[in-house]
Amino acid sequence: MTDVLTLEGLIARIPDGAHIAIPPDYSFVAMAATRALIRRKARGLRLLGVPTTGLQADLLIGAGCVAEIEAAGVALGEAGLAPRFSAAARAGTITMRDTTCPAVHAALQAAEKGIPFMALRGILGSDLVSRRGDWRQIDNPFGADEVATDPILLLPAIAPEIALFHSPAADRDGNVWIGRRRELVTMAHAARLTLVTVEKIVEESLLASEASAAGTLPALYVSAIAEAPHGSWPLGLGDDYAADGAHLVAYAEAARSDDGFRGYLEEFVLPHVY
Amino acid sequence: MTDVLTLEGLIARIPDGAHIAIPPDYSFVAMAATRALIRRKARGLRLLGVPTTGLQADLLIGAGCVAEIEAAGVALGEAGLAPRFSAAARAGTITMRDTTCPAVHAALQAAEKGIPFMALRGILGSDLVSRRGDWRQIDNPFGADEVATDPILLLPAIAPEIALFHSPAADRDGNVWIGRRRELVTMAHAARLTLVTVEKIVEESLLASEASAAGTLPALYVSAIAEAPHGSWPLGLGDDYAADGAHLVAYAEAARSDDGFRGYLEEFVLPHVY
Amino acid sequence: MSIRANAYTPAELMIALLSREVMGLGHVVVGALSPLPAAAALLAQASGPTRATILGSKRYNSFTEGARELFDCAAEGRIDAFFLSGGQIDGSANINLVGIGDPAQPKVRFPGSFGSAYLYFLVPRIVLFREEHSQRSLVPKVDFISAPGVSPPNVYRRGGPKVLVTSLARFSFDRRFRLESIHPGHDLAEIEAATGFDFDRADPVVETGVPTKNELALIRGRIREELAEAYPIFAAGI
Amino acid sequence: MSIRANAYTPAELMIALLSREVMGLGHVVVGALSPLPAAAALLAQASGPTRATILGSKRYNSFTEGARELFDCAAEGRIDAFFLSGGQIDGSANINLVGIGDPAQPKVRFPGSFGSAYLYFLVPRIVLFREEHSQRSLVPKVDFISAPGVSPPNVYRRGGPKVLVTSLARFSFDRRFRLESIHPGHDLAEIEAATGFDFDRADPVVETGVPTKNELALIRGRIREELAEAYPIFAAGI
Repeated sequence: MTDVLTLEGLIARIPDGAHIAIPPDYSFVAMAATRALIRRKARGLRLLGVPTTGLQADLLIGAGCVAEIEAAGVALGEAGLAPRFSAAARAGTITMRDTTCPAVHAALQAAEKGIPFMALRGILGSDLVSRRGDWRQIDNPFGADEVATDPILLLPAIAPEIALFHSPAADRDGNVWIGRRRELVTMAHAARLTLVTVEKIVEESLLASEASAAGTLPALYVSAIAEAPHGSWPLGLGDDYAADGAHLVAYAEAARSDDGFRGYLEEFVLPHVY
Repeated sequence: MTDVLTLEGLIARIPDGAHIAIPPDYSFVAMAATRALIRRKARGLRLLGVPTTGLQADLLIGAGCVAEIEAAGVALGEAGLAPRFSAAARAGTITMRDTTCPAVHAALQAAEKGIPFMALRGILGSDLVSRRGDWRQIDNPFGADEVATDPILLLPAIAPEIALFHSPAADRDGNVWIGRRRELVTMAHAARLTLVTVEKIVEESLLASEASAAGTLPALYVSAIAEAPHGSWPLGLGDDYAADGAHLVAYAEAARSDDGFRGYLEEFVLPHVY
Repeated sequence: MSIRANAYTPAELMIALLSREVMGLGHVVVGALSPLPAAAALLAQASGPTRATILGSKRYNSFTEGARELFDCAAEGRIDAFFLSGGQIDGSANINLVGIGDPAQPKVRFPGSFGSAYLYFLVPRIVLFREEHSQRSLVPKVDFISAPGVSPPNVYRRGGPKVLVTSLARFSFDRRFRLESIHPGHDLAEIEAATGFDFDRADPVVETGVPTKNELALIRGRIREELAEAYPIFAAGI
Repeated sequence: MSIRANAYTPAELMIALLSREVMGLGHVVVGALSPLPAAAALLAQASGPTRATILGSKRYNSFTEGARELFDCAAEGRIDAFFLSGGQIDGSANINLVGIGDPAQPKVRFPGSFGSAYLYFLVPRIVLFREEHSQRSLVPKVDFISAPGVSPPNVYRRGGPKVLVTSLARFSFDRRFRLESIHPGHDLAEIEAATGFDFDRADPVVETGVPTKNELALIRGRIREELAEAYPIFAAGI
């Protein structure tokens, strides 16, 4: 059964130190939940960008909530570099586990399938391999050539404790609309707990027709939902609303300095009006 | 670019001996195309049930179109055993490659990801392993225990030449509605050529809204489409129509004997009215 | 036969007994071509907190990732029980869904192994069922192992067969079958004669509890209606 | 400066040059945070049979399987060209998207490797681009190899870097960079001084063809409009 909670009730399910999978900035990011996490002074979070992240991670890092981050990229899109991430990386105050996009997807798919690893082509010769240490190279057992080796990388499965995202709608049963953002399905399948904030809770079941079922994550995988209208702001949400570009540019400017970032938090995060 | 063809034009793209992936009987089966294949006397087909098959394979086997079949199961649903399949298996006139459902899915996903193999839990100790010969057992390189081995099966990727199915609708660009039957997406991604018959071709792009895009296979993967109204009959098609249960029971009865099957072909397949 | 034994059909007895095997569990899944277990799972769902997923149904199947989701779902530990049967079942709970004789040219060909070779390992509670209780169906050794009943200790295995229900009796399984109860109207001698494999006996072997009035009312009413969507022919025959 | 050199902006030159690198190909894909290549791919699409897929766009992106589809699509051989850049690029076409100095505590931190470590191997034609042509961006050896330019012969590799376009020049790549053409208004001495790695010279090194009237008209009209959906800030600045 999927629980229907308040935003704060949902956030209370995320303990300090939790390993949390989050979607990229262009897609279904739970920003209202992120602000609530900062207000409740979450600490030691380990973030997994699926496969990248941006504003969400930058805010959490700047507010001191993050111990570690694994992502293929951290940036603010057209607004440029992620200033708090860059500062923390330079200062060494967070552990950055660099990866590459398809490796994140493959590792989550391995968890989804309950297998210990997934093979992936490419990547060999990248310093990512030596920096990580948890990826293994083997000789492809199905290699055609009897003489030459066929090296291939194996990536261990990643099963996050929590998948956290925002969606345009859920129904009362806890079925959640994800449209064509199917990395959210993989995240939820791979994660132990899936927490979703939504623009609104609708009365008709999303599984009632084949048409709406096609874009729906079933409640079977959804631990709890909470309403959070405009909950992806200042990022965009599918067909519902576009990103607030001016706000993002202003954030990128403010967050260049510690003081500027603190001012941003005081104006837009701590008052609990957004 | 996706070609828009007649049913016969589409079928002409399937050469004798082709390796064809087909969906299970409950979902999006191209039955009109199957009858057209029989009319054009296709020979030596190698069928892959994704992961099972039924009436479609039974008809093709009975009509002498099939050399080999790989599937986790072949049956007519509530109508019982697949008589022509059973007879051909007993007579040894087709090669049956027995498998198990998740192995078919995993092998297609491996092809989709361009990796040579996918690991899968379970299965060890099944006679399927020794009968096939193309599956390999390795010791899990990520096994936690230094002493005990952790045997796991590796399945080689399966990249079919052709994926063939039927759908409620495509648009003029060749985008095809698949709803929540996402094994069709995996089939199309893994296959070299994807051929789809559809109930109708619609004017509005299926990618025009996020809602319809969620259940759509993009034209990028679709080689050709052809209109074939009621093209899954006597099987069912999603929300569009249910299976013709009485017809299936009558088929199962008729196909018990060579004569009965020939009579069925003469009445329902060769005249090209269905 | 007693009046009590006349008060239900063999199918109703199987449905009631199978439903008790999964009663109260969180998520019970039923594969294709399985009308009896489908009815049993719907009965469990109607009687408690159980979620029943019926393959072949649109109404009782919330999967939206296509045919592979069932298997991934099992691997993720999100399925508590599944039903399996076999053309042959042997004393080690090996099941044969492939055929009799040489698999390359079998004397009898069954439909195939479906997901058994996987789910037998991944789902904690596998409920075996076989209406036909005979030397032909319950054999000393299967001709083909679609899925093995037991595995060596180093093989990753999170589940397996826990029980076998036939038209005559109920067995538990822990490396060997053990006769737990005999259905009303049958006796031990009949079961011994009809079973091709050795089995242990519980002490005591009891009489199987017959379907209750409540179970029968549900089966004949709500369950029959719910079942008709995926199994119209079977539901019409209840 | 000549009138000709004044007739287009540096961004317009880059867009035109990058579009020529993918002109006529079947499927050209542009990753996130890449407005110049996005404009170039749209220009190629407007000028021929090319399908442009722009990540971050809804209109020019038909993927429906989520963020992983791009990578699977490349692995299936369905992508003909992709654009990549690097905070640093060295003479072996290694690219660095991670940072300057010790990666555990870098002096400068870049956003990250994104899909480069994969797509560099799987897409037949990788077009490298770097507006800043300096000793800082084009280095003898990158501090971190996000993706290697070349691989040993036994490593599975279906593609890689074929060309590098900067604000000064165009290089081809086949295990080493070779200077092919110099953009109008620049000369070999300037390029030698600004390039941190050794490179070969074509014989002859020619002058880069400037954007045509037709290219400029498309960039300033249709492409600018098409680009505004995914890159509103950049499109406004064209």
